[in-house]
Amino acid sequence: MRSFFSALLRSKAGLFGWIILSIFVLAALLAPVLGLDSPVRGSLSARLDPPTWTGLFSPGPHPLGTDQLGRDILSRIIYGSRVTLAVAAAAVILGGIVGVGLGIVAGYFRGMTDRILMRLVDIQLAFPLMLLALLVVAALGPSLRNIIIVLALTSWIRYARIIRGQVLAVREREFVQSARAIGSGTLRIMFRHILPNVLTPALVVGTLELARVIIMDAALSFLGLGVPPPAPSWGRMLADGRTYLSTAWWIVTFPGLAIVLTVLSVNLVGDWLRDYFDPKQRGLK
Amino acid sequence: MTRPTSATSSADAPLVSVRDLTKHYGGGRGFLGASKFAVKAIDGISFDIAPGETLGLVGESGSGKSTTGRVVLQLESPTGGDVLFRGQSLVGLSPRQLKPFRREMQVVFQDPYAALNPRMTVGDFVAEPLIVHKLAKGSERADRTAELFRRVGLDPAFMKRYPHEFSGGQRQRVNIARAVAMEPSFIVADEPITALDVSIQAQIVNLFQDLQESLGIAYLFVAHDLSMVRYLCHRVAVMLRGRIVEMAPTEAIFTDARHPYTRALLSAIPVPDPDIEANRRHLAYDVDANPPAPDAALREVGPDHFLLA
Amino acid sequence: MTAPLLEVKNLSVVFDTEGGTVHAVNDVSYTIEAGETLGIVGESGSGKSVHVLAMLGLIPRPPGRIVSGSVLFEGRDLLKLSEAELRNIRGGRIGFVFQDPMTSLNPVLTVERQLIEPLTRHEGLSRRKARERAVELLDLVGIPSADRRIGQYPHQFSGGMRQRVMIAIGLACSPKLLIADEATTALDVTVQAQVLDLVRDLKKRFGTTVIWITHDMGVVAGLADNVQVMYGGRIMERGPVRSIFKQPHSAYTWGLLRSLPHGETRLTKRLYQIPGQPPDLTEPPVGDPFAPRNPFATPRCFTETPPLRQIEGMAPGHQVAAWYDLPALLAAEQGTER
Amino acid sequence: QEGEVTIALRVAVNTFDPHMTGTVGSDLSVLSHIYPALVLRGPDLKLQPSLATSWEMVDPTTWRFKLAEGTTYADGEKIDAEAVKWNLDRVRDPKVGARIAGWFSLVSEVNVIDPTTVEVKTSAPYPALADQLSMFLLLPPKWAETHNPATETLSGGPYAVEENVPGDRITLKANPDYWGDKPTFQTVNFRTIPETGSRIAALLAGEVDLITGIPTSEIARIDAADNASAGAVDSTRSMLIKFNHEKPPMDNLKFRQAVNYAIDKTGIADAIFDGKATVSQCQILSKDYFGYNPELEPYPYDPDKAAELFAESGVDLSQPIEIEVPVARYLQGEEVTQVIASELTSLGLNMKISEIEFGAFMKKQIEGRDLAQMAVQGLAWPTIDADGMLTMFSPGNVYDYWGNEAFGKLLDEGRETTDKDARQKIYAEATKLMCDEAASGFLYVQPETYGVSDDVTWQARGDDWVRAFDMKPKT
Amino acid sequence: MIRYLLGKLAESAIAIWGVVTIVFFVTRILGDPSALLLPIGASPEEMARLQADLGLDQPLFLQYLSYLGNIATGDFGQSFQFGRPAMGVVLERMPATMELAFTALILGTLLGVVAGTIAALNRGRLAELVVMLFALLGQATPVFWLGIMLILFFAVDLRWLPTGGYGTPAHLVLPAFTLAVFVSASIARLLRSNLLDVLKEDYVRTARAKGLMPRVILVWHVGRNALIPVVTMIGIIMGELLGGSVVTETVFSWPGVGRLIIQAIETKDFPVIQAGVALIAFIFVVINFAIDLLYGLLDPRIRERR
Ligand SMILES: Nc1ncnc2c1ncn2[C@@H]1O[C@H](COP(=O)(O)OP(=O)(O)OP(=O)(O)O)[C@@H](O)[C@H]1O
Ligand SMILES: Nc1ncnc2c1ncn2[C@@H]1O[C@H](COP(=O)(O)OP(=O)(O)OP(=O)(O)O)[C@@H](O)[C@H]1O
Ligand SMILES: [Mg+2]
Ligand SMILES: [Mg+2]
Repeated sequence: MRSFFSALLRSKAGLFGWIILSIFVLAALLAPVLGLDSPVRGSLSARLDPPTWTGLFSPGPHPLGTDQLGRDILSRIIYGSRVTLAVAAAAVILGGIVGVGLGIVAGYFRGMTDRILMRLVDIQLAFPLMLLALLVVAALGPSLRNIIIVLALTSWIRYARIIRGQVLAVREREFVQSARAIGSGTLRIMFRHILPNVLTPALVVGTLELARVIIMDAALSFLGLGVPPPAPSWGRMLADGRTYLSTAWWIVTFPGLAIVLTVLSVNLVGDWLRDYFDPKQRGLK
Repeated sequence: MTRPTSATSSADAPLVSVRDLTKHYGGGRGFLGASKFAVKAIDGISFDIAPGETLGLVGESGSGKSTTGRVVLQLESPTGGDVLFRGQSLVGLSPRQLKPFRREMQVVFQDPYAALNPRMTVGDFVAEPLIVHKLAKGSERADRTAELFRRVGLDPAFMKRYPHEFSGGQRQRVNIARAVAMEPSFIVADEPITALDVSIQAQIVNLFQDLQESLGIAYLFVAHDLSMVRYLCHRVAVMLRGRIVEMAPTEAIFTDARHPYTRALLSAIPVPDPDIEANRRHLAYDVDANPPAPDAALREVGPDHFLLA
Repeated sequence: MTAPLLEVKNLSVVFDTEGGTVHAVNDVSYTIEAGETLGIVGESGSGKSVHVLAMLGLIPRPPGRIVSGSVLFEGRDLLKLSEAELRNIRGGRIGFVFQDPMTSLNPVLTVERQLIEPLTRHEGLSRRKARERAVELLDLVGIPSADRRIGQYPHQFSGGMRQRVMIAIGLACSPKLLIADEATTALDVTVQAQVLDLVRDLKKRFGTTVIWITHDMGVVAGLADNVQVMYGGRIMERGPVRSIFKQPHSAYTWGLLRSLPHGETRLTKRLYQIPGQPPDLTEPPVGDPFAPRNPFATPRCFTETPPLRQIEGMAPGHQVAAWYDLPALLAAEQGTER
Repeated sequence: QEGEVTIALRVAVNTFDPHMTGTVGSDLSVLSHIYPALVLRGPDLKLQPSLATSWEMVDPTTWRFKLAEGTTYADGEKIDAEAVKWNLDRVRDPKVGARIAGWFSLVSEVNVIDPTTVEVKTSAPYPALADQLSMFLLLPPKWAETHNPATETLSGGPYAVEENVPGDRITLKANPDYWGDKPTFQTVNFRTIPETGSRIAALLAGEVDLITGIPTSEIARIDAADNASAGAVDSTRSMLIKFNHEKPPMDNLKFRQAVNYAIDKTGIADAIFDGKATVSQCQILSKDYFGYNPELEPYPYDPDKAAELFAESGVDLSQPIEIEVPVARYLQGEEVTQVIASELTSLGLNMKISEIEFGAFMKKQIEGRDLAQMAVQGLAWPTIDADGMLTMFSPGNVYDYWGNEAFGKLLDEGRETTDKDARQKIYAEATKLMCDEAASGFLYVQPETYGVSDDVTWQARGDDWVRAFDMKPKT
Repeated sequence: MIRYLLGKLAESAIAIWGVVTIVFFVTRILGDPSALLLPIGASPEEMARLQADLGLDQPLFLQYLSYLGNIATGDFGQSFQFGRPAMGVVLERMPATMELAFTALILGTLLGVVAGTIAALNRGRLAELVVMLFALLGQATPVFWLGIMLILFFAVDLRWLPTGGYGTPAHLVLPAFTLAVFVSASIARLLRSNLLDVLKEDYVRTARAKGLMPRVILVWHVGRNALIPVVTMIGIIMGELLGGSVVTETVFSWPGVGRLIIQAIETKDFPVIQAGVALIAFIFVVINFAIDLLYGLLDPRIRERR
């Protein structure tokens, strides 16, 4: 743990990323105890109120303004971080587990297994992602769970492809042969020897995917198929607020900013983690 | 050759026997029946290794030395021929059936860094065979690992470190510690010193020798450096294009080489002596012009001295 | 005597890494006369590669940094030249041959393209002319049917042939100085022997000056006029090849030579091994870097860095950085053993 | 730019065959410039003569139409009684599979009396036939034998197609051989602009002259621009909360009434629609409908009363109640749903919103008969007659979840008589019954919003028609 | 080589088969289109008749078989909505999609390559920070948001360009740029990391040791090697652009296939969804075929392996 923090302190960018991300995660976790307005109930009389920055020390009732239904935007962003981060994380992790798993299996066994899995990837690649997402959501109905499934579905191939390529290289490394030579079982080789050595690229894909998934949720919301209300997701806020872009800029600007900051911090954290998990970078003696 | 009876000298029974081993890469069924070009990495080789013996394997690069090592260990299955360990055929065994043999046969690779898992502490890495074969648990495992570290001349305090924190010689020691963890009776050493600098080469070679003396390990020792081979090996086999062209006791090879390729090889060894080097003449051997004849077989030309003809 | 072809003075190079500053090359000075072949041997990580790369501005910067020194080549200080001026020298007056021919040749460009690049760059040859010259060069380094093979890609060549291509590139513009960094390490002995024959031949024909970096003492013995032994970023000893091999004055050189098997077999005796570990270059030891592993070390070795100098009884041109007199000590030891 | 007008459509024109589409807002609007209709509905929503100069109901099941003289398609083919008969027969021919066949399922026979007189017989009284025919465009019969009406057109109306870029735009040019009055504009462009914001941008950028379907909150912004203005009129679509009486607690009258009290309709109309929406008068008919009941008053917004009624209803308020709304179907429908849900939630109900795709919604409603307890829905009936509209609540109708026999009887009576006053009285009774029974949650009449450039004037209308002949250049 | 091509062809066929199969079954979960195709008030009998007309009353498996059979002859059936062959409807919209996709791809690749190169060559300097921030924003900005902003600024305020529509090059500028920003962001990131890796390669040192000009090294030695993974990426992006620019098409009223398919999904026009997705898959496969060959051009080792 100490090395974790000392490593963190050494990298300014990593620290910045962790701080931003922690703020979002903390805010999401603590949302109910922060004394915020309800994120789903608004007052029609407070519709489209602009942000009240009457000064830092006497903040008005809606520091970031209200939306088209008079709901407090700050509260929606904070509660929205629960939805958005949960959806994104779940989709990325789900896609990651499936993709990394299949990537390892394909790369390790090669041959027929590989060919079948890679054809699956081809099929999925040839299927326009956005359309697949739309079709599936339209077919299953937009629910939080279905959105996660769809996003994971569009995500696993990237992991699978990249991890497979890495595994093909790693499996030829001599330590894998050495593991076979001592009689290690297939599972042991795949998880103790190969997995840790392909985790870094998986991590990098993961951070890229997280950004993509958040944006994809926004695009699905734009087409009316995103996370269903009243759950406030950032993408949804952005999509719903788009018609008010020129009359009430704050409705879209703040959730947009939240997305940008999250993507930024996730990228920074991803870069940092890559270094952190690389023993070569860690303990340079 | 007379087969020694088990009653008299079981020690003389070969530990490892390789019979007409072949390994072809590629090939397979071609498209529309056309046969694809196949690399005959090894093309019918046979040899025995006695317990406690070191067989050196030398030859041009790409002649199939590493492949031989891998196939003998059943890390790859051969295209043809047989590998016997203590008289039992290993070919075609499932990984589960092979597992007991894995305890007996080990490998040390050329590049000590590539052979270590960069994401594992070296302690875990060395202890892995103990886990896989359920040889020791908990503190006993830690003790055994520490003992292994000491045996190869490493400080057990290094167990928690990662491979990149070691020098080349230390890394190779870690690999050797892992290989001897199960106290095998046979180790394939595939160019274990080529990647190391001279001062470290000596350390590793000495270590091999110590282990052989204390544990009675037999080695298949693959190398380019013939002077080390001469130092370490009891017998030497010379490979060319997937065939063994000459095999003999070490001194016989160095003093009485019969095959022109062996002679060319010997003549090319750089000698660390400017006086000798100044007057050296290298013999050339054009392999492309004189590949080993496909129908040739090993013939005994001297005591235990075989030649492909 | 005329001015030497290359004069390295007090060259020091460091790498700034997260784990601290690596002192890779420490105060290295030497000279090479035109036509001379210098063999450089030494511990892995002793700065052999870095110091030659630094001369031509080829180390990655950052993290690399040249802290001090000058490198006079034909009277000009390479370290003070601009990148553009250096470019004119690299590949032209000074040719390089790197170790691993697989990774040092660009896999996606034809051999022809890679070979004519220095020719069009430095000699201003037209593409056609350059190609003719390139074919000659390949011919020269002994690649059969060069005219046909020149259009192929590196992966279509065997290791030995690739290394010959590397040498051809190094020699393309008839450099005054050829620097070869472990140029034969990846080759098997028979191929290595052919490459070495080639270099010898070239030296004879063009009078090329050569710096040959290797681990293989045998190669040095066969190729070099002078030998330089490096350890811990320093030169430990340098001198004529015979003198170094026959009578090393540095304990490190002596250890190296002793660890080699000299035709003896396992039955005769164990190989000698240098005890201890190489130094940590982030905290270079004071004094003689080899002292902690040196059985002959004197107290002074631990406090004061010995200069490279000629001591009594040494062959001309033979210098050593040591506070002790190795031959004398060895003789004494032998005396006691008897 | 005299003589040219550009109209933005929300959806693309899919087919040129007027019998294969019932979509007024795009397909039929564009085609009505090209093909003649017997009657037209003017911007005042009253029927006007067009091809038919006059018409009468001869008896409750017989209609007679008198056609204009000398009317032809662009290739000279006559638009006569035979052509009308051919078209009505075509649309009813099962082999053709016309999508609008249902409009004319009561038509039993079409007789040509003379070249300019055509008689339509129905199997039962069909008072709305003339209204229905205002949406029926006539193809040239001879031409259609050799051409594919889905992709080709032959003008028989004021305009002819000049260019069609599928999915993007259709350009119409005035038809020089048109038998009626010369159209005002030489060129009419229809551009498809699905995204609301882009539609507004196109208007403000001066690229289009007429847009519809904008959020009411943008009206002020468009008005403020120097080249356009915007407004809203009541549409013929009533928004309501459809109750699923088959699922508890919606079978509970007090509960249903409580819901009606609990919703701040005026608040919604004022805040979400910027006062541009009209609160429904406790009925699903708007003022323009035949059968509208002017006597009814909306349930007032009275949360206390609502709370009381909820308590009296004896319904367990903690049970989850789902409210459905089709996605992107109604003007700000999702927002309204959220307001409704939040108002009901604040009275202690356990509301859950599901936004579902319209097709799935329809399937659930009609085939599955499995609507959630509540569903926000808009209803309009193209003939603007209580008959069609209210039928959707009469027992036996696929849309009905209420199952009120008395209501069904009233509607049957209404259909059997053709006397206007009698019908009016019957529908007044029916609407009152719906209101008292709180058969659904009555919300508001969806405003039809529009924006027009300052170059033209447009007579805003509450049905979906967008036609160049309702427009004039501003002088 | 022939063997390789035939193998590739078989793979492509499998991929397309997979796509048409998936799209068939997923569309069937969408439900019954008859309610949407008929005007309000249609009776259940009318719906049943329409279903029979559309062939949707048959057992699913039989529907699938006849669907596969028809596809084999290039027949994707009649569009429910348009009343004419679905493939015709889709093909009509294809030029618009291709025009937008290719322009965006080329523009985005150019932008991305320039940005990625600048970032890699200015490691640790301000230029890298700026470029990477730009790439990040490109990644984190939803396309519709950027699109609307561009429309408001360039079309409404400045009136330099049309707000949307299709036809002249002016119409193409904003949508292409919007997509290009997105494309360039991923390419810039990928290229930058590839360049940094390639710059460490031994052969780059060799090139420097030859005294080559930086431009030559960058283009010939570094660029070619770093571009190989970018080319794969371009293939994937192309797939995304062909079907996935739905949002851009909507914002800019661009009459492309993506929007058509969305419309078809909304109205459950199965034949159009199927034809559209199959066509996009086919084009994608063809493009990737071409990319495979391009690979060979870039990397002789790959050429050899065939
Ligand atoms: N997995 C493989 N697939 C195809 N060919 C292979 C494979 N492994 C080895 N070969 C080929 O088999 C031949 C023998 O290779 P091997 O590695 O055994 O040679 P070697 O004698 O160990 O060479 P070196 O001295 O360079 O290590 C070579 O031509 C090689 O290219
Ligand atoms: N890019 C770098 N960053 C950090 N340290 C470096 C870098 N390059 C070289 N070094 C360090 O510089 C020292 C000298 O390295 P150099 O490559 O010159 O050794 P060498 O004598 O050529 O060794 P070898 O025989 O293994 O090639 C080593 O300690 C090495 O770790
Ligand atoms: Mg080998
Ligand atoms: Mg080196």
